[in-house]
Amino acid sequence: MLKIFRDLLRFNLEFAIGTLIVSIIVGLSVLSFFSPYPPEDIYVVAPDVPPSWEYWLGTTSRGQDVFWQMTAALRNTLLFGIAVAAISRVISLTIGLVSGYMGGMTDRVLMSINDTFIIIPLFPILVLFYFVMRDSMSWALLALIMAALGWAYDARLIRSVAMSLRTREFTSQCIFSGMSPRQIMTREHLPYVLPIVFSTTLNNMNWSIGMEVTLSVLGFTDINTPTIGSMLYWANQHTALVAGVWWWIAWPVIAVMLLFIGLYLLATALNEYIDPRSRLSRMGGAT
Amino acid sequence: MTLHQLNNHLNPAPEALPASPALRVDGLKAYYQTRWFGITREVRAVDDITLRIEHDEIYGIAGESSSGKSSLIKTIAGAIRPPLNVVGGTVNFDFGTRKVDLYTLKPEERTAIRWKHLAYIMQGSMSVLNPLRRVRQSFIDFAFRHMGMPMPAFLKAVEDHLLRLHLQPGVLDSYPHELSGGMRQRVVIALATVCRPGFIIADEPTTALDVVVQKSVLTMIREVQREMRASILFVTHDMAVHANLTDRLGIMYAGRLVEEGRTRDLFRNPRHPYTLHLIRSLPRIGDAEPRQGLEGTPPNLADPPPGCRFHPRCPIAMDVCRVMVPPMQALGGGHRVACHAVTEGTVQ
Amino acid sequence: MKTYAIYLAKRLLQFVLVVFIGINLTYVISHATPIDPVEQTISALTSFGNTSPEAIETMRESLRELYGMSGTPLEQYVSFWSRIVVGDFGPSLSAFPTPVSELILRALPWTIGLLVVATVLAWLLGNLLGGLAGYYRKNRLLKAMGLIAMGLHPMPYYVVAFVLLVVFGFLWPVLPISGGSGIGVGRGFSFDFISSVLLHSLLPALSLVVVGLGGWFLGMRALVSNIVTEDYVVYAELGGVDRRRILTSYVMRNALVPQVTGLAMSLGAIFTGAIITEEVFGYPGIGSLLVDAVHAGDYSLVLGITSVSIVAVSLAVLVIDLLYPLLDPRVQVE
Amino acid sequence: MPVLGTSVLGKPILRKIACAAVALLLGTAAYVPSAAEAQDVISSLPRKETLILENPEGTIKNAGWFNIWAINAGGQYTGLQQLAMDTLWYIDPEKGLEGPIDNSLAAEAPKYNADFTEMTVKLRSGIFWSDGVEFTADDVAYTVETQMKNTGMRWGPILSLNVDSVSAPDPQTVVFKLKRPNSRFHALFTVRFNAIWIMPKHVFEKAPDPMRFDFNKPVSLGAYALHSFDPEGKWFIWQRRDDWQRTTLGRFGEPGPKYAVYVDGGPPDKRVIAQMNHNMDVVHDVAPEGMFTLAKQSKSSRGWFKDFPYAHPDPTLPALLFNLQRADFQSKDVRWALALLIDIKAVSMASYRGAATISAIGIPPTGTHPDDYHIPMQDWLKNFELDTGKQKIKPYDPTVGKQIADMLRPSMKEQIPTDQAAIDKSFGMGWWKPNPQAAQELLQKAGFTKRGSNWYTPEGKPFSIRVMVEGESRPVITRAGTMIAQQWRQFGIDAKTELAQGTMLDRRNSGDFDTLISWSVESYGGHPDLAYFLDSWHSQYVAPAGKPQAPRNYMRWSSPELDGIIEKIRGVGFDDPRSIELGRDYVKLAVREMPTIPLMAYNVFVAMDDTYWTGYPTAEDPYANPVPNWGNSRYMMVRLKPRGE
Repeated sequence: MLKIFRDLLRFNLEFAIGTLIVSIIVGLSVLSFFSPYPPEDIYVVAPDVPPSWEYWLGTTSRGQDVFWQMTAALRNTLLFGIAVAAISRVISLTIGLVSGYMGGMTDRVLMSINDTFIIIPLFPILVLFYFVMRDSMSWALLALIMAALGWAYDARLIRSVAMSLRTREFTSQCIFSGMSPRQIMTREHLPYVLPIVFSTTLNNMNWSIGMEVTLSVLGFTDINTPTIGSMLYWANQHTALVAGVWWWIAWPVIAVMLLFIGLYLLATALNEYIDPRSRLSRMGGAT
Repeated sequence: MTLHQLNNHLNPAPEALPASPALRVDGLKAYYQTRWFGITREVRAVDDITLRIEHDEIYGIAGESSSGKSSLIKTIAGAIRPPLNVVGGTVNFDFGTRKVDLYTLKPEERTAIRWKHLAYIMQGSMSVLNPLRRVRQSFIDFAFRHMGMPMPAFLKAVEDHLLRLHLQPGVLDSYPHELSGGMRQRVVIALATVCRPGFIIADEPTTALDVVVQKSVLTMIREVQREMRASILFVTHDMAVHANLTDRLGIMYAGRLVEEGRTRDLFRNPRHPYTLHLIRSLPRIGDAEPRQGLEGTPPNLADPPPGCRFHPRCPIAMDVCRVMVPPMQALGGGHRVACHAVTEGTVQ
Repeated sequence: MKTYAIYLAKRLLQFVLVVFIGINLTYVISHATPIDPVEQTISALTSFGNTSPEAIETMRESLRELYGMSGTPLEQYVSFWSRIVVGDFGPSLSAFPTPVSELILRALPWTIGLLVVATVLAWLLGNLLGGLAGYYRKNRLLKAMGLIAMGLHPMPYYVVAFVLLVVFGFLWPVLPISGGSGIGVGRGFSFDFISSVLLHSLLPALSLVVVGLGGWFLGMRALVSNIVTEDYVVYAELGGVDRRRILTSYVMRNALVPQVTGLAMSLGAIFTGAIITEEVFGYPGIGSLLVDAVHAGDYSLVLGITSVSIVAVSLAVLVIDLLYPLLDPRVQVE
Repeated sequence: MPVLGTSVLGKPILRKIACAAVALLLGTAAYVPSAAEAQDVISSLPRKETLILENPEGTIKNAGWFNIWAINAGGQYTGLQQLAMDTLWYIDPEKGLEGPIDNSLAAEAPKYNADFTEMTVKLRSGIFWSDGVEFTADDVAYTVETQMKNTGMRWGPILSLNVDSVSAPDPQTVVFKLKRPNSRFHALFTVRFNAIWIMPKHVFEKAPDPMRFDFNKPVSLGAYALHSFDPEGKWFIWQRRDDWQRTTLGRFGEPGPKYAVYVDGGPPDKRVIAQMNHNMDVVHDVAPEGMFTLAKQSKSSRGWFKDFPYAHPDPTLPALLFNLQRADFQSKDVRWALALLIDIKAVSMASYRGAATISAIGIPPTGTHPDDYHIPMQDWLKNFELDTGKQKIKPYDPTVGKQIADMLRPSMKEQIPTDQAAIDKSFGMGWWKPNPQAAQELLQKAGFTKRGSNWYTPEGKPFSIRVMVEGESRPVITRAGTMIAQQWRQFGIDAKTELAQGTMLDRRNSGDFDTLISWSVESYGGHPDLAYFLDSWHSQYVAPAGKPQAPRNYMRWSSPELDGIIEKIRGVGFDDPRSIELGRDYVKLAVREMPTIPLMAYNVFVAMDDTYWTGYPTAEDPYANPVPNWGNSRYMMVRLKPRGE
């Protein structure tokens, strides 16, 4: 595992850049634990100070230090993405493996549900959820809801792999040796789909963070918790853009863009690693 | 003995012919060159090959897998793409009406001779047809522009060609996945020969087929050759196929030609220890125990052994084999071999 | 033909199932909304105005009656389905006597005109360029495009839209930043109106295409660079088949098969996309109508819009499913 | 070495694509100059004759609906209520063109009989609908009768509650017979923000159902008629009537703008940008920062005040409303403690960047109110004593307004007035001085305890308060809530803001909140009468917990003492000086009980651009309310003049 990591780092430029970016972001979010100010509090420093020696990235119109605010925001945003990805992976793995392995009626019913989740308009449902949950709509709950809504694509992917695994000889062998479907799925099939799960995790994080940013900016989440989205929300509240407080918007946008690019590069590199065909074509050794 | 072989018998040996051969390969070198983050790797897949193929002749190339035979014929067919690059030597064809030096041709000229004069049956013919196109479309894509006739006439010609090869014209309306393996292979051969090219390169066309189908495909190739009097360069690792089909045979080992001669001569009197090994590994009826394999593995061509590349596995290797590359030596009757032992007369 | 009929029947069944589940899900969720349309109406009427508490009570009662909010939940559910199968969504509650269908029909052309066109445009452009980039791997221009696509593709749509808005609406104010057409421009088939609509759609469309393009570009490039190593492409090249023919009929055509499925899937995201686009650019359409309906607790309208979107998207997926065997003859019609 | 991957054939294709791309770019670029013009919104109207105003309703989803008497099917502030409607009287929150009260369709003030059961109104003659039909008393009677018949119509319930019968003895006289005495019945026909508008009988009587009639195209009684509108509800264009002299506004001269356009302004950023590009003459409201930006960067823009704090104070009083039906807020000691924990200076800074007009008492510090209430009550406030259980304190600090002015002066320089009267007018007078010690004592008196750094209720639960705010649509209020929650949190109370967004109205009405920043006090501004809001605070209207509460007693305060005051006001006339005395009694009661913590006037940052028009109402010339969705903003039209070349 470590060796793969080292090789990827050495030979895959995308992986290396992705790792660098994501480490910077993670590093920044870890810094949030050393913030001199409580991240929720306002008017702790002079407002509207442009980037300077004292305040590296400037201060907001709410009297918060953009740098420290951003570290907390990145931390919460990242945690959010990880939480959504983790929960939705469990769902999509279960549905995908069961559907692919069982086939028949089970498959059809599960895939109908699956397709429903792909087709229903997500955004209004999230907004409605916000209205129903209100104060209890903490980021943890939002993560849970997003996970419950965001597994369908990947479940389909995993299902297709599981379907092909079902026809392999080793599966029949397992059946003849008396393993239960659950055992076959968890012991035999799971390891095959894990690499896919890993690369979809990163893409799912991108998706969920993007959703979170959008929802927060429009004010449909708990805006007391600093996240990249809620930072932008407050900046818009203070018309920071036209008021010339560009640093309040620019830094979080740059940070989140970097995070997206970083995660995406990692996902692509991993995908390539998983699919040897594209790896070969990169090495120029195809055919 | 088939009529064809008899025919060969009556004709003079190739090197006696004054006219230019159908294919002349001289000192051909083609290496896989990879550069990856500053590390250059070179694999000498085709290393200094010289050979001639006459008109109206089936020339076979044999060798283990990864002996470079596939790379060689790809290079001859001009079907290489990076990282396999030609680093030296020439490939000259004589199609009767025109002579070409393959690697000095402009790409569009090369495109022009393809299929009209030079056809290629690729390894793994099962997947060489576009799965989303009907067979008829493939014939049009490949051959229409060479035939110089209007579409209805062209299609008629294709159907006639298929009929000649005992194929139903109905296959034209099929998608490749609707055809059986053997049928697909025959369609590919029909496709390769529809323009009646003077030179056909076939890379393991029968490998994936079962024995019965294999036999019928080989019969088909032979019939085509006889009818069109084309030259065929035929590659397979299966010595039995060579014995049945080819007129002359070249043996490759680790990117080099080690022995060449009339197929019959080679089977009767193999001079190179590697050839001997290949022939001995053919199963014969009545064998009591399994054939003995050769010890060791083919060499790593990125870092080939010095001297004769076969020496690490050669049962009769001598000191000279370890330092000096054995030169190709004519033994008469078109029989050539590159082995120090033969030169020094230690083997007969 | 018989197998295709079975395939068709199965797909149709699945379509009906998905639509049924989807509409029920939104029914449950939209009825769980804590926003009471009657209270919203009353508040809108009484804010700033002179009111008396007694009058409010009377009004509350008459509105409840008017909105048809009486009956048990089961009765309401049954009557909902009996109406919806004939395409009647009832009156909107927040725009009272106006039928939901009228509001939807008014907004739908904008959404379709902008989002569907932009999505398809992004798909076409992305696949074309991505295909070329996969085929001509050495081309500098296409390589640069690949880098740009890689940077843009993972961006959340909101961020891109916001940045475009800042750049073209504020820093270099050359494009209109809100509305679907200019103020005072009369409707009709006139140059003024059409050019105004086009101009207003430029920025939102650009944002959609920019975001959409990258994904298709990268996907197609990866697909094509795999396909060019396929035997049949190599063989066609060796066979001297016309290169344009190879590019179109061998490489692009074959790579498009999975991309078509992707297009069907991305149509599903259109309605979510519509909301954000319309919010950011103040563009008229079904998205802002939906947000408005959610805010007003107008569940008739919410249900109407989501039902239309569910049916439309499922239909798109169904059509593509049905066409799939034509697209890829290898597909076994189960 | 030529290889298969690239080929000569490929390049022309690429070149073609590149050429096409460049051509496309150039084409777009060529289009851009005209695009720049296109951003100057209006192409079809002469800009110099057009006034563009923001409609804060945003996009109207059912734009083709103009029946304002039906329930809320369409837009109201699209120019419809401002320019097309008219009714009997208007009352201005400021000075008015000729005094705050204008007899509009009525020729004179209402005449009541002795026991307030009959009201007679004389109407003006020579007023015409825009379709040429003359306005008469029949229209007024029809308006009342039609709505009484349909309780689903907007003013149906309130009219049927009050009116026994209405008659029009002659075309210029209307007589209302009331079901019960009501000294302020005429207020229903008096525009503060809006009022019962008069319906065109000759149009509506042809409609089969007045509730399902869209009234498109509307027939105006006002000086403007509908020109055109966007079916998507983003803009509405009104054109000055050729016969504007035959409308009630005609008395004041010709309205300046030939066209008035009400547009959806979009988010605050876009509104600021629009005005900077001179594409929006009157912006309804922006965030304080937006106003500062406009004041700084756009020479032609100004607010109500020429300098800081710019904003127009609406006669509306945002306050922190307690849900008095919740156990934690039953005790006035708790409410007072929470008030003493608020540092109003910080709240003013956080919400309005200091541009707020604070008020310690439950009356908006705007219009004529300071003269009637704030100034005369200063001494009483200064001497007001509060018993914390351990000590007696005088919590009022009369210098807070000055302190805010002093705090702002270093950054705002000469924009900050130094004159005490001016400071009082712009920043307000005094407020409660923060006093954590007293707050602690008060909480303990109410049975609350402090363990560690956290407060617990008498039941032993953590003292947790949610401050509900509306969110994006009211940024200033949202920020005030955030600051207050932070101040409480720093004291050891688990306080947090809650964004209600679209559920705000529901939750406010149904009492689903701990505390809320909103307004339960709205007044005339230009008239001292408080019945407008106070009458609804009578305990008879307080709903039981869980049931919806009618406006405006959202905190559900029931007090027998207050009921007494309200009943006394009902018995005195609208212009009776005794009602001011009773109003002061209400103020004193509210200070003692603290049912809401009054904060400040609702300051609206109306931004006006004089690039095309001059003569806007301002603090120096307060002839009308500039806030463009108020019904009485129509008076602005007659004073606006095109800027001379």
